Amino acid sequence: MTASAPETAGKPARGFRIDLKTAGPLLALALLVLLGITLNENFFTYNNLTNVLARSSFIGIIAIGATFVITAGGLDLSVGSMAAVIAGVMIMVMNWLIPSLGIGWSVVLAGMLAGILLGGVAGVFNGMMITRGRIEAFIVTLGTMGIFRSLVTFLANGGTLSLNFQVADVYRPVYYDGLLGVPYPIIVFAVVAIAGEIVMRRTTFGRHCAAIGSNEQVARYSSINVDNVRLLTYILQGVLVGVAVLLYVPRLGSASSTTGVLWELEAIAGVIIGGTMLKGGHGRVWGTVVGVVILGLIGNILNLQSLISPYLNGAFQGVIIILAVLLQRGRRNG
Amino acid sequence: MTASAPETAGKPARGFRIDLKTAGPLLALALLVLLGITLNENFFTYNNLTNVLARSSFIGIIAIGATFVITAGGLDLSVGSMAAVIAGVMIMVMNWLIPSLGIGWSVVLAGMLAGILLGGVAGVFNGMMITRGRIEAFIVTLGTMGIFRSLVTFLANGGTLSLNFQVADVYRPVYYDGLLGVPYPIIVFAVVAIAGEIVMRRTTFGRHCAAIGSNEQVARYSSINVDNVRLLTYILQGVLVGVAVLLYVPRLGSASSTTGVLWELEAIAGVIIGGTMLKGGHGRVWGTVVGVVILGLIGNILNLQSLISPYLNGAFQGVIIILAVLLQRGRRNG
Amino acid sequence: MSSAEGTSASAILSASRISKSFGEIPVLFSIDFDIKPGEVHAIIGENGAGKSTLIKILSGFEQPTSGSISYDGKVVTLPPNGGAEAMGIVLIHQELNLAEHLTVADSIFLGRELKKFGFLDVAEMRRRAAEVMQTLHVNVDPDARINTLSVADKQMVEIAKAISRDARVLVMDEPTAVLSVGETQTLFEQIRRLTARGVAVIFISHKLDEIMELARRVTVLRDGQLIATVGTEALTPDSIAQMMVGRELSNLYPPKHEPDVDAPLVLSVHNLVAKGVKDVSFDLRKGEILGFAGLIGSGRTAVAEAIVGLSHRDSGAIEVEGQPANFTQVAQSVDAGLAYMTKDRKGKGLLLNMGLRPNLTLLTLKKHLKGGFLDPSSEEKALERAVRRFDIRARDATVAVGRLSGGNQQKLMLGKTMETEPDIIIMDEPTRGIDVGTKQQIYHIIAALAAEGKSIIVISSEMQEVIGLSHRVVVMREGRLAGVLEGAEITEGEIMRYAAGIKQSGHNDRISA
Amino acid sequence: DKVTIGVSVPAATHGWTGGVNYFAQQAIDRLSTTYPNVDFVFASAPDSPKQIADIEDMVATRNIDALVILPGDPDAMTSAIKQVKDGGKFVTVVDRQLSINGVENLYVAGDNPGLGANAAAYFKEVLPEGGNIVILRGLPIPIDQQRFDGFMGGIEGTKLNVLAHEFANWNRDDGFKVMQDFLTRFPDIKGVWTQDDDISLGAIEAIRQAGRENDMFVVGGAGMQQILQRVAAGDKLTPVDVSYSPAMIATAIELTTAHLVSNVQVSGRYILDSTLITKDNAARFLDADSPF
Ligand SMILES: Nc1ncnc2c1ncn2[C@@H]1O[C@H](COP(=O)(O)OP(=O)(O)OP(=O)(O)O)[C@@H](O)[C@H]1O
Ligand SMILES: Nc1ncnc2c1ncn2[C@@H]1O[C@H](COP(=O)(O)OP(=O)(O)OP(=O)(O)O)[C@@H](O)[C@H]1O
Ligand SMILES: [Mg+2]
Ligand SMILES: [Mg+2]
Repeated sequence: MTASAPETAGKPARGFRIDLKTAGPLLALALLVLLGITLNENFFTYNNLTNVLARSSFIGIIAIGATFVITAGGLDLSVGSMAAVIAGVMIMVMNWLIPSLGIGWSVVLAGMLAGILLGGVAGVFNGMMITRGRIEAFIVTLGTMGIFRSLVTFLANGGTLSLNFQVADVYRPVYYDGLLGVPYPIIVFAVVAIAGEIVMRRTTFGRHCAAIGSNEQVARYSSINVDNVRLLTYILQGVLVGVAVLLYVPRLGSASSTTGVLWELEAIAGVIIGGTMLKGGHGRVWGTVVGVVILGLIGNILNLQSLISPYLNGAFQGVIIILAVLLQRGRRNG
Repeated sequence: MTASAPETAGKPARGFRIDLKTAGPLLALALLVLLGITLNENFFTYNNLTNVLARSSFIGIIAIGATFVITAGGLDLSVGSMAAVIAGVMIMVMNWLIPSLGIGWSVVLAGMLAGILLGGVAGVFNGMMITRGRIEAFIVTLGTMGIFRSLVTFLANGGTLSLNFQVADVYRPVYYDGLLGVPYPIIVFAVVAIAGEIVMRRTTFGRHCAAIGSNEQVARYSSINVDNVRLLTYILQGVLVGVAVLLYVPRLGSASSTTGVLWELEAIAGVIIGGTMLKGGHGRVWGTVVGVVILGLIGNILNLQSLISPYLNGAFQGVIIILAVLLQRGRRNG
Repeated sequence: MSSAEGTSASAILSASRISKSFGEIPVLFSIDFDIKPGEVHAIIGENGAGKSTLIKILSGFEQPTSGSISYDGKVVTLPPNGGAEAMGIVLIHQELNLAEHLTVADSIFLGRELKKFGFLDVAEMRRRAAEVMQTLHVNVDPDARINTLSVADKQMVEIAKAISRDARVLVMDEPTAVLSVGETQTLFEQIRRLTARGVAVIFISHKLDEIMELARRVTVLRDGQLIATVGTEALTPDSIAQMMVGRELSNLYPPKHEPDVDAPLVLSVHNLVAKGVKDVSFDLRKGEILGFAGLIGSGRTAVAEAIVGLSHRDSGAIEVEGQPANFTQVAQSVDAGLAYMTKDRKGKGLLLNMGLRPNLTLLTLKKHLKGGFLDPSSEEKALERAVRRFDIRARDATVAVGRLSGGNQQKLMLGKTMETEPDIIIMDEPTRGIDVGTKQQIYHIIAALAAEGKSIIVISSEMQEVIGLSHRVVVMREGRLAGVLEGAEITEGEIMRYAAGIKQSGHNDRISA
Repeated sequence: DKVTIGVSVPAATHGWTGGVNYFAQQAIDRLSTTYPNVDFVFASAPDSPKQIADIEDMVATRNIDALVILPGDPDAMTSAIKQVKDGGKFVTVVDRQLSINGVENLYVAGDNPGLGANAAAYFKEVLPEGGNIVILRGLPIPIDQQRFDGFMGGIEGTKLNVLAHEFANWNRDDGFKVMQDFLTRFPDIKGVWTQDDDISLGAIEAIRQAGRENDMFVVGGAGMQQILQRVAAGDKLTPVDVSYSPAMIATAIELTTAHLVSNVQVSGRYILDSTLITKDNAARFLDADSPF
C-alpha cells in the first residue's frame, strides 16, 4: 500500500512530510474533540473526559500489546476471548480463596497475580504455536479465540461468573478511585503507554520487532533470534491482556461468555488508526493511544446527541474511522 | 511467517514435499469425514452431505472472492455486513416491485439483478477507497463493515425484513431444489469454484493478482496496473457476495441485522486453511473450497454427536482449524 | 594445531574439503580455501559457480554438507545467521540485506545495538553512523529510511555496516556491482586501510580489473569445482577469464557497426524535468546504442523512469517514433515498443518467491493467451528459448527465482525484458553481477539488436562497458546532462571529467547525432 | 420544568432485542409528543462495557433524572446501575434481575423461567405418553439458562425424552442448520422447543425441507408476528407460542415517565406474565405495525 520507493529523496524527509504523517491521528482527535464541544457543553468536562479515558483503558492497554505483535509482523485475534477467560479464572480464584485468605486485599492480590500469570501463559501458548509450530498467526489465534471463548462459557456453565460481593467492594476502588483525582485505570494506561513507547523506541526488543516485521530474513541474518522476539511479543500481549483485565474485573465484577467480544477488532483498529502498519515493520505506541482514544470518543459523542438514529451508530463510527486514517494518508498524493 | 529461505532444498520440491503441502487441506478433510463417519451413521448420507455443502455455499462463494482479494495482498472485512445489506435491499426491492410486476419470476429476477449490482457497487466503493484513497484495506473495510451493518439495521428498523410470502414461495426452489438431485446452491458453488480456479491459474488477471500480492513494486515495474487489478479484486468480491446472497435469500426469505455476522472471519479462515497466504502472493481457489467445507463439516459433526458439551463447541472448532493447518505446515520441519 | 601458529603466513580462516548440496543438488565439491590476515583473496567464477555459497559457508550462513572450517587454527562450527560476526567474520551479502522500514543508523547497528543504561543509545548510533558514512563519502542522512535510498546508496549502507563492525575477516560478495568508479575507489581505499590493520578480506567480483588491482591471490571456481588458487602477479585478465570460462575470451566487446547518421529519431526527450531530473534533453536514433554514464545519484535511473511512466514528470516532452508519448503507465510504454529494465532485480525486477516461468512472462502474458486463457506450454517454450539465449543456469527449473545465483537472476530479468520484443530498450546496469563469459554473450546480443535496427540505451556504472558498447555516451551530473561524447572522445578520462563536473558542455545544448 | 429520561437497551442483535429497540423508540416518540417537557436519551449497546459507558455518559453529559434500563448482562451491570441510583436518579430495571436486591425503584419484569415452564407445560399436555424432543437454545448466557432450567424443571418426572440440545444463537440461520442436523441425526422427533421465535423460523424451514412437517411441532417464544400469524391460522407445525413481549420496555418507559411527570408514585415490581398463545387468543397479540 505504500507508494513507490523512489518517491522520497534520501535526505530532506524530515521537515514537512513527517510532521503531517505524524500529526494525522492527532488532527483527527482534535477534530473529534471540537465536534464534541459543539455538540454538548458537558463534553469537555473533567468528569466526562476521565470517564472516556478510564473506559478506554482496557482496550488501550491491550492495543499497546497488539502494537508490538503487529509491528513484528504478527496478529493476535484471541485477545478478547483471552480477556474473558482471564476474568473468569480470576473471579473463580478469588472466590475460591476467600475461605482461606478471608475478605481483603490479599485475595484481590492473589487474583491479580493469577490474572497476569494466566495472560502470560496464554501468550506463551499462542507464541509457541506460531513460532515453533510455524502456523500462520491468523489461524492460531483464530483457533485460540474459539478455545478461550468456549473455556469461559464452560467455566461459567453458560452463565455468569460473579465475584463475591464483599471482595468486589474491596476491589472496586481499583477502577473507581484514583490518585489526585485521576482514576487508576487512566494512570495504569498512561504508565503502560509510556513504558511501551520507551520499549518500542529505546530498547533492542522494540528495534528488533520493527526489523522482523519489516524483513524477517534480514533480521535473522543480523543474528536476531526471530522466533524468540516474536514469542516475546505474544507473551507481552498476553500479560497486557492480564493487566487490562485487572482493571476490568472491578468495573463489572463478573465475567461471562460475552465478555470481551470483538475487543480484538477494536484493539487492532486502534493500532492501525494510530499509524502502525498492519503488515509490520513500523509501530507507534503513542499513535495507538490516540487511536484508541479516538474510538472511545466516537462512542461518547454518539451519546451526546440525539440527531443520529442509534441504528446508524455503526455507520458514524465507520465513517470516522475511515476519515481518521484518511487524514494521515491522504496527503501523500498531494 | 514463512520459514527462512535455505530451509527447503532446491530440487526435490516436486515429489514428496509439494504433494504433502498440496494434500494438507485434503488430508484434514479426509480425517474429518472419517471422524464424522465413526460418530454417526447418518453422517455419510447423501442427504446430510448435500445439506452441509448447500449451506456452506454462501460462505464458499464469498471466500472464493476473498481468495482473490487476499492473493493480491488485500483484505475485505465488510463481506458479512455487505451480504446483510444486499439481502435487505433485495427483499425491499422485490416487495416494492410486486405491485408493478406481480408475483412471479420477474420480481425475483429483478431482485437478483439488484443484488448483484449492489454487490458490485459496494465492491467499487471499497476498492476505490483503498486504491485511490490509499487507505489501508483493513481500515476501509472495517469502516464499511460498520456502515453496511448500520444500514441494514436502519432499513429493517432494528427488526427483520421479510420477503412477501408468495414471492418467497416462487423463489424458494432456488435454494431447496436442484438438478438431478444436486441442490442449486451446490451447483452454483461448484461453477463459481471452477471458474475461480481457472481465472486464478489461467488468466492474466489471476497472474497479476499473485504478482501484486507477491511484490507490488515488481508488479508495477512489470507494467501491471496495480490499482486497477486491485480494484477489480474488490469488485469481484462484491459481485460474489451478491451471488451468495441470491442463494441465501430464498432459504429463509428474510434479512436482519444479524444476517452475515462473522461471515468475514469464516470466509478468511476458509481461505487461509485452504493454503492461500494471508500476506498475499499465492492463492489457491480449490484450497479455499476445501477450507470452507472443512469449516462446514466441523459444525455439522458437532451437531451430530453428544460427547462434547455444547459449551465447548468453539474449542473443538478452534482445535480442528489449527490442526487442519498444522497438517500442511508442520511437515516443513520434519 | 601446532604447525604454523604465530607466523604471519598462517591462515586466519581456512576451509578444507568443503562440499555442499541443496537437497540432492550438489553445488560445491571438496573446496579448499584459506585467507591470511592483511590479505585480499578474490574468488571468481561464472554465474552459479558457487562463489556465494562458499562464502556463506565461510561465514556461517550455510552449513557445509561435509568438510571442515578452521578459524585461528582451530576447527570450528560457525554459528548460523550472522552469529559469526561476534567472532569477527563479517559478510556483505550479494543481495541487499536491509530492512526497508528502518533508518540508515538503525540498519548499520541492527543486531548489535549500542546501549546506555540498558536503553538504546540512539544519539551515539546516529553519530557513529554519520561518521562511517562520512569516511565512505556518502551523503546520506543517518535518519533517512532505507526505502528512500537508491540501490547504490543502499549498497554503501551495507558496506558501512560491514566496515563499522570489528571485523577480522571481511567477506564481500560483489560489493561493487552497482557502484560506479568513484564509489568503487572509495571502497578500495577503505579495504586497503583495513588490510593494513591486518583484516583479511575475501572479495568477489566479476570485474577482473578490480581483482587485479586489489587482490593478492585469486581462487577460481567453475561448476562448484576448485580450478586453482593463484597469485595475481602471475595473471592477466585474459588468463583469469580463460580459467573461469574454460575457453579463450577474445573480444569482450563486439565490433561497433557504423551508426547511420541519417537514421530516424526513435526517441526524443525535450527539457525533461522530474524528481531527480533537471532539464534533460537528448535524442536516440534507430539502431543506435546510447550509453549513460555518471556517478551514483546523477539521475540516470530517474530519467529512464520518467520516460517510461514509472515516475511523475513535472514538465518536458517526449516523442517516440515522432509521436508525442506521455506515458503514465508502464504498460503504455511497453505497448509503444519501449521497454525499461530496472537495476533493482530483487526489489523491482523479479518475484523472488515464484518460479522462472511466471517471472519470465509477467510482462508479456498477452502473448501466451490461447482462447483468452493462458497457455502454460507456450510459456514453457518461451522459457526454453530464454534459457538458451541468455544461458540461464538453474539446476532445477521449478526452483523459486530467489534461489538462483545472482547472475542467473540478472539473466532471467534480461530475458523477461526482451520478451516484449521492444524497439527501444533502456537497460539499467544490464550486466550487474554477470560473469565475463556471459557478459560477452550479452554484449553481442546488444550489438546484434542494434544491428537489427533496435535502439538501446545502456545505463551503466561500469565505464568500460559504456565505452565498449556505445556509439555515443551521455554523461550525467546532478540531474543534468553534463556532456555528450562521440567517437574518439569516448574515453574514460573524458567521461570522468564530465561526471565530476570538471568539464561542462554549453548550457542546454541540444544534443543529437 | 425539563425532565430527562435515559433509556438504555441491548443492541438489536436478534429478533427479540430488535423488538425491544423498536418498542422503546415507539414509546419515546409517543411520549415526547405527549409530554413536550420530557427529553429522552436513547442508547443501545452491544455489550456490557458499552452499556455501562452509555449510562455513565447519560449521567455525566445529559443530566438524566431517571434511567430505564434493560441490562444485557445484569450481573455485570449491577454495580454501575447502583452508582446511578446512588447518584439520586430514579431507576427502572426491565426484564432482568440485578444481582443485588433493592437497587431499582421500579422493576418491570419478564418471566424467563416462566417462559420455559409454560412451554414445558404444553409439551406435557400434548405428549402425555412422552416422546422424543430436541431443544434449540439461544446463546450461552444467563437468560438462556433460566429458560432452559425452567423448561427442564417443568418436564421433570414425565416420559419426555430430550434427545439433544444445541445453541442456535437466537439466530434464524443457526436455527436452520442445527435443526437440519438434528433431523439427520434423529429419525423420531415429536417436538421441538426453540425458546425463541427467530430460531423457530429457521427450524421450520429445515423441517419443511425434510418433509417432516407432520411428524412434529415447534414451540418457540417471544411472540413474533410471523409465528403468531401461523398460530392464529391454526398451523399444525406451530400450534402455540409463548409470549415474552419486547413491548415490556414500553411499559417501563411509560410508568417511569408517569412517575416523573405526574408524580404518580410507582415503585415495586411489575411482572409481565409469560402466557401461552394459542389459536384462540392469538388475535390479542397480533400487531400489524410491529416489525417484530
Ligand atoms: N538456497 C538454495 N537452494 C537451492 N539452490 C541454491 C540455493 N542457493 C544457491 N543455490 C544454487 O547453487 C548454485 C551456486 O549458487 P551461488 O549463488 O553460489 O553462485 P555464484 O557463484 O555466487 O553465482 P553468481 O556469480 O551468479 O552470484 C546455483 O546453481 C544456485 O541456483
Ligand atoms: N522519485 C524520487 N524522488 C526524489 N528524489 C529522487 C527520486 N528518484 C531519484 N531521486 C534522486 O535523484 C537522484 C538521481 O537518482 P538516480 O537513481 O536516478 O541516479 P543514477 O544516476 O541512476 O544513479 P545510480 O548510480 O544510483 O543508479 C538521486 O539523488 C536520487 O535520490
Ligand atoms: Mg553470487
Ligand atoms: Mg541509476
